[in-house]
Amino acid sequence: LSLTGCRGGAQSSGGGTAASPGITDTSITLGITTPLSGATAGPGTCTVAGAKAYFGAKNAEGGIKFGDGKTRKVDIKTYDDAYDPQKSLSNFQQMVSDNVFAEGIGLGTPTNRAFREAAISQKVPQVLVMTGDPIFSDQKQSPWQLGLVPAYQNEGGAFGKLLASSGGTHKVAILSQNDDYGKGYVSGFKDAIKGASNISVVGEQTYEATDTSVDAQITQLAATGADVFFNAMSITPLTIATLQKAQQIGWKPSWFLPSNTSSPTAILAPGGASAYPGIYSVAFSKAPQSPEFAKDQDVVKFLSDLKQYGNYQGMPAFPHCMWSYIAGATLDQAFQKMTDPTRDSFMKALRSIKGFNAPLMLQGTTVDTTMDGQPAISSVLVQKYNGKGYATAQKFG
Amino acid sequence: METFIQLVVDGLSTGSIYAALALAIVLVNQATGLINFAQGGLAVLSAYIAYAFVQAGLPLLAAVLLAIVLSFCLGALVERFLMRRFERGDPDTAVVVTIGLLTLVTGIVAVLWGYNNLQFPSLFPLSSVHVLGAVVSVRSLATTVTIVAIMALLQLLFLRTKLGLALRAVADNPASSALSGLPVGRLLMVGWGLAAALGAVAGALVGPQLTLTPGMLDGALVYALAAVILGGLDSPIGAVAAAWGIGVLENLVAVYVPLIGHDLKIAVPFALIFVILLLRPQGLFGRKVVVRV
Amino acid sequence: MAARLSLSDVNLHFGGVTVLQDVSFDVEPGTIFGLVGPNGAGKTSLFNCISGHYRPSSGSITIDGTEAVGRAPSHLARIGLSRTFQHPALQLRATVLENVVLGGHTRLPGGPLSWALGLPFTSRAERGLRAEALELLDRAGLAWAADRPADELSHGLHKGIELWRALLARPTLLLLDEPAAGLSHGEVEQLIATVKQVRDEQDITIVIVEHHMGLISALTDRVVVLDHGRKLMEGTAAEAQSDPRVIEAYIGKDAADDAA
Amino acid sequence: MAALTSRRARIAVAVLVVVVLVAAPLFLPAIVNQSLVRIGVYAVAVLGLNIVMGYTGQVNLGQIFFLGLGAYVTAYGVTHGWNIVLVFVAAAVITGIVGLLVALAAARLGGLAIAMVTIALPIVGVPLAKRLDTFTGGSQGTSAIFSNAPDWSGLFNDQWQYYIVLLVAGVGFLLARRLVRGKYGRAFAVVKGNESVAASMGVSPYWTKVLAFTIASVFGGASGFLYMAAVQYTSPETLSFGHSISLLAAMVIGGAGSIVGSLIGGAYYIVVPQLTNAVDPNLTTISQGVILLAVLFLLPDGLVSLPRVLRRLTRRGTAARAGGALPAGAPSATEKHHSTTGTPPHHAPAQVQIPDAAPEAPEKTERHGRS
Amino acid sequence: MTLLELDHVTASYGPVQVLEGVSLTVPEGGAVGVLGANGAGKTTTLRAISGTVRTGGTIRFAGRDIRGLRPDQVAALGIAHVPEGRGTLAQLSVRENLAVGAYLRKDRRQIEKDIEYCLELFPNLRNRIGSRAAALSGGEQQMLAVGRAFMAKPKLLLLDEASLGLAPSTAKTVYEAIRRLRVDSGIAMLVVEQNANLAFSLVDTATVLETGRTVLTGTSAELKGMDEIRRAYLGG
Ligand SMILES: Nc1ncnc2c1ncn2[C@@H]1O[C@H](COP(=O)(O)OP(=O)(O)OP(=O)(O)O)[C@@H](O)[C@H]1O
Ligand SMILES: Nc1ncnc2c1ncn2[C@@H]1O[C@H](COP(=O)(O)OP(=O)(O)OP(=O)(O)O)[C@@H](O)[C@H]1O
Ligand SMILES: [Mg+2]
Ligand SMILES: [Mg+2]
Repeated sequence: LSLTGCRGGAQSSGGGTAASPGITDTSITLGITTPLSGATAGPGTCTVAGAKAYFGAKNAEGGIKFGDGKTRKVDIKTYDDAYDPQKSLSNFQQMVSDNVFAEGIGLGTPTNRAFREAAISQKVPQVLVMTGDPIFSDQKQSPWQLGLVPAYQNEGGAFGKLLASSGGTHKVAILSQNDDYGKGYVSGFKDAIKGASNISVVGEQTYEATDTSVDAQITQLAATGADVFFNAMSITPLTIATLQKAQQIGWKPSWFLPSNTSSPTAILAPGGASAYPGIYSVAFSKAPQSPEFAKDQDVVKFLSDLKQYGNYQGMPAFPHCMWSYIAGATLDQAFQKMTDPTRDSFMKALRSIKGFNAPLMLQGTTVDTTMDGQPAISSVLVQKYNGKGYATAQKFG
Repeated sequence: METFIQLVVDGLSTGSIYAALALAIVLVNQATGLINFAQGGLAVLSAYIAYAFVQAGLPLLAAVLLAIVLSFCLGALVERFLMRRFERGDPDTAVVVTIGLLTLVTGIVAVLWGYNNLQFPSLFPLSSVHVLGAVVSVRSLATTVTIVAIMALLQLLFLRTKLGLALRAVADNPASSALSGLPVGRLLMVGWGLAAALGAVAGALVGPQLTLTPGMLDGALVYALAAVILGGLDSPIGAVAAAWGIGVLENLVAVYVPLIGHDLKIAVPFALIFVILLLRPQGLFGRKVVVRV
Repeated sequence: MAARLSLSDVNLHFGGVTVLQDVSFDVEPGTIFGLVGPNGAGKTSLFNCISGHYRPSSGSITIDGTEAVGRAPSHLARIGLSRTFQHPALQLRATVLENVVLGGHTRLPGGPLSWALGLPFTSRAERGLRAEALELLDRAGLAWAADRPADELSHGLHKGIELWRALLARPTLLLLDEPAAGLSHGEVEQLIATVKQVRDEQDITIVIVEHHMGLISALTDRVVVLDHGRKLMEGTAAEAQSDPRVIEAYIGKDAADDAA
Repeated sequence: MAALTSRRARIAVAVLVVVVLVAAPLFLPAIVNQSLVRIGVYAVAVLGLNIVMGYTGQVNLGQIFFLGLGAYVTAYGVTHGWNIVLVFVAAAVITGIVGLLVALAAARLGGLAIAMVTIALPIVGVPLAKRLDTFTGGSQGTSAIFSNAPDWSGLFNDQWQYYIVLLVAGVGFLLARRLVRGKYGRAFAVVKGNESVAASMGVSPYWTKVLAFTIASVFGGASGFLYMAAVQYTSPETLSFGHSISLLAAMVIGGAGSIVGSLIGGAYYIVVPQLTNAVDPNLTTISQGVILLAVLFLLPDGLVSLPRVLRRLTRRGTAARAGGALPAGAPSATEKHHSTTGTPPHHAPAQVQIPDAAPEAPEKTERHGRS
Repeated sequence: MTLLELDHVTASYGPVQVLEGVSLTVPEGGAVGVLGANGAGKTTTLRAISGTVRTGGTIRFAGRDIRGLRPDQVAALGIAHVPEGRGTLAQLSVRENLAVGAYLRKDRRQIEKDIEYCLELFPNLRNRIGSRAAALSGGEQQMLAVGRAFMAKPKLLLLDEASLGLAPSTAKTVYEAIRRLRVDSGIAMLVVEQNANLAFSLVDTATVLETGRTVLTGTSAELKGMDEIRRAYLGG
């Protein structure tokens, strides 16, 4: 059965050192399917830009020295799926026909899920995908997959833990996006505060990613009198609007914001975040917008790579630019470790990275691909907004 | 009670976003008989144009005015060089052409300005005032006032001016209108131009709140269409009233009927539309289309 | 014999406007019945009431003894009522033949599934109906137009096609709304002959609205004159044309002679 | 005699087409088969849309909802181990019943009001699908695999899926083709054209709309089944409103009121994104907009009218010299319909010969746009 | 003085040519009839003049070549066309229809008076002044179409079966009004009319069309005397 899925099967799954498709002695081809149009095109564009920035710079240096001793350049093919599962599957099939060595870094839960089975049956790596859906890091269910970013649960959990350990009593209001993104954050948060008698959830609302306004939810939640607001929101303008709305109606709780909607320049400043006692977020990557990282070597190189090779002007508006850059570095590690030009060897190498502090990663976070059930990056740091950028928060308050 | 009032106020302010777009849809429908899916897209483009002027150093008001003028020309050109070919044909085709136009405009905006959110400066201060225990931002108050003013102007245009009469005549029956000497092509251009200019106003009004992205009005479009149909395709007053009604009703239902909640609240306006249209096919404020056998 | 069509006290209002007021008359089977009156008298509205397109505000309309008020027009069509429209309403993109065949809709057996499956009886029925329609067109000298889209024909011909479409339904009650409008004198003569022939060949009752008094005189057995929604008089065409009230309200004093 | 040979010729062509369709996947590369499979999926959906909208004139912005519903029913059936034929029947029937219920309500409304009711289907359908996560898997979606080639077939998955789609779509297209030709085709058309006339022909506009709408939803359900055969996964994104709009565009671009047009529409739906991706994945929106507008600008009646337009152009070409002397004016308001009528007009006895007309002067026609 | 001159005019709908050479003239202040069987090309001839169909040949109005002009340009020269069938703006009220008819006029005050004149001429319309045209009876719509053309105060009036669907007395009144218009204001007219009695009550000369060609032109009296014409158009 395994053979029938793909006529290239003999070539791709054959043992020994027969090279897999998409890899030659001088090059390797990666494919990315991600939304490059439609509502999620902003972060989608970033996923491509970051990867291109990383490998563009590497190629310019002459390429990457692989574990088999050959130096190869990395060729990236991108495909727009517009966040449509049917299209991402189609793109995957196209990649197979275009002889892509591995797929990865693409953004989106449904779009990645749509071809997960196909990738497994055709033994094509689908790695470092940008979704917090845990299924991609479950090695039994997803032998050819690996997630990149912390599961949404981890992010929510990190904040919950911080809050629970604060000692004080807090009433929490929750607003979450009505999908696995929002649900993941909320369940991680709730798991972490389970048993903490000092924390109570007093209001919980959802919104749709397509909504133009969530004023009503804010009004409703403000009425609960909560002093902590857990806002699991992935939409930039809505996040700004909530920051503005809450202070307008005089509700000034401490905030929690997810890693991808907590940009100091793009969101917090226009939202007037200084009005609140504290804005918390989680992060594992440095924020290039933060003044404290302005001179950071990683950040400086990243920004110049992004401009030169990622074809991306200005400051990244979404953290996905940084994340995919880190993904690039992680792949680089795997390449250096793979001893055969095969997908098998690649997966083995990819799963053996530990304690790798990739460029742009915050001190105290590392890439660890060896834990079953966890994505490549599972550790996050809770951060607190300091009016300009973020600083790691040791405790709540 | 306070929450209730605040929810109503919130609903009105959200409704105003829909209303801004709805008015433009009514205008183009009255002037060309078409439902224009690209209306939102054109408004977005106008907002970006205004943004570009601001970036170039123009004062905000001047930038917006200039964008309005440019949008008028753009609308007229779109009519002349694109829609003209389809106006005599199957209306379904024309609607699909507007869908294609929406796609194209979105694409152009994306290429020129990217998909990242851009902060559009507000014409009005960010402060807020207290009314009846509810907090109203000056911005949405001003937006609301502007929309009411536009609504009144449109109503006047259609019912009291020669131009309005000519626009309606052309939309009703271009062939017959031409026989009375109405320059059909030019009037259609004016109709599209006015709608695009109005779209520019709408874009400038909602831009600060939604922030600029190529698809910033996609979500509002469905609501605006719903408002137009509910209020009556030919009635500016109806469109605005329905948009507000939808905004308020949604909020109240979501909050006070927990079973529906915020995720399914969008079903409420549609259920309402269904019931109302069964009783009044022409919409709340619309005039009935008379069809005789 | 019971009346084929019987109206009693039919009233119709639109908003505040009274269109029909207490209209009553009977039409005997096999006759040709004329309905005349000034513009806006309510003739077409009366047709619409009979055919179910309008619902009278009050009153009763029976067709072969069964109440027609409140029935859908499509239901009435299925029980033998057929009509033409004052302003020809053809399927302009379809061919003339398709337009005429449409008239026979109620005569075709089978539901959507049988037709989708193309069961033999459906194709047989379709072929039969087409042949019949072609023959009708042929008789009318319109065979050349059969495969042309309807909108390529001139206005005058549309009226004829409507007539053939209505006839293909094999109605027992046929309502014709100004069939002669837009026809020249010679063409009206032809129309008169055709209608006569149809009446002689089939079990059919015909009600005609027409301003062409020549046609009314030549064809009708009885006429009702409507004025402002009321029945002004009922009688033969000759009686009507000499009735001073009718001349006053409708024909016009000096038009009486040259309107024929 | 001539009729007989032409009939034979037609049968021969049909047999040839069938043979090609059946044999093709054995020789085509996987990616082509996979594309054909997806084309089949959407062709069936567009076909359904065409019946209710192209033929019956009822604007339907909710077709994608039925595709999604069919996909969910299929996923549910497969994951619960139902027999696959039963799954297919359920996908079509359950969707049909939902469609019927919606239609019973919606068909009371006319015109754009129907559009509003149908627009609500995907709009409400998405959050509903998320809420009913015990059936739908919520926003993470649900996978169901039933369309991998069984060992005994000796086929690759893409080939096997192709045959599933060919079977279902083929039957669907044949049934639809028959349906729109005779009694019901005329009924659909007259309801689209003029409901009053329809009623007086004995065609109930209400029931005809309900019928067309229900058929459309059954086709939607069938396409949902095929979607699962092709994609093996579905999530709320499958039925998002935007796709409904794209389906509508695909229908018009293929050719509204045309069976073949539905197939072309399905192809358009699949091929254009692939094409634009190949050109430049960063410019897909703009290039899709350009393609859509360009196609409709050149062929307002859809791609299906291409052969007709070409034929007319070549005929024009030969007559151009003769006609060149004739100046152009504006065509009448009724002229718009002509290009859609297939048969060249027979000559009326009255019009002995009709010399070919002047070449269309587009810019002139443009200028005189209206009449 | 010739006001309108058609010389070997051809016309086609898409690829189908339906006028094969129509020639006629309308003198200033004159009234010319066009006769012909169904499909002879009468309507198309009028459309050729007002620019709603593609044409060839020569069409001159007041010494100016107007072939190829847009319909609204033709109208602006002072040609009003009562089209065949429903020529009204269906969803506009009766008053608005009349106002649209006067679109090109500037004399506001006179316009009100002319609307009043139309309502006197067609009392049916007065009762329905606020109704939409679509609600009117067939005859009332026809009256409105004629009224709209009157409102334009044209130099040349093109009438395509203006009596269609009118009650005999009303038809008479309308033709009487048209005749008065001609006498009072010197408006010239080209008249297509199946009711030959009405037609001949108005026109001085007439042209007979057959399959898109002029086959005969003559004065009313001449034509009335011809057997063929009598049989086809006049009866008896
Ligand atoms: N839109 C059209 N497309 C193609 N042919 C047309 C079109 N309209 C009219 N014709 C053809 O042109 C010819 C002349 O039509 P026209 O309407 O001018 O006739 P007419 O003399 O006014 O007839 P009637 O007395 O019936 O109104 C007819 O043969 C008709 O079939
Ligand atoms: N649907 C409607 N809405 C409003 N008024 C209507 C409607 N139908 C008919 N009327 C009015 O009823 C009156 C009678 O119209 P109807 O069409 O029956 O007249 P008619 O006798 O057929 O006249 P004609 O000879 O001119 O055709 C008219 O004044 C018309 O305006
Ligand atoms: Mg009538
Ligand atoms: Mg004519």
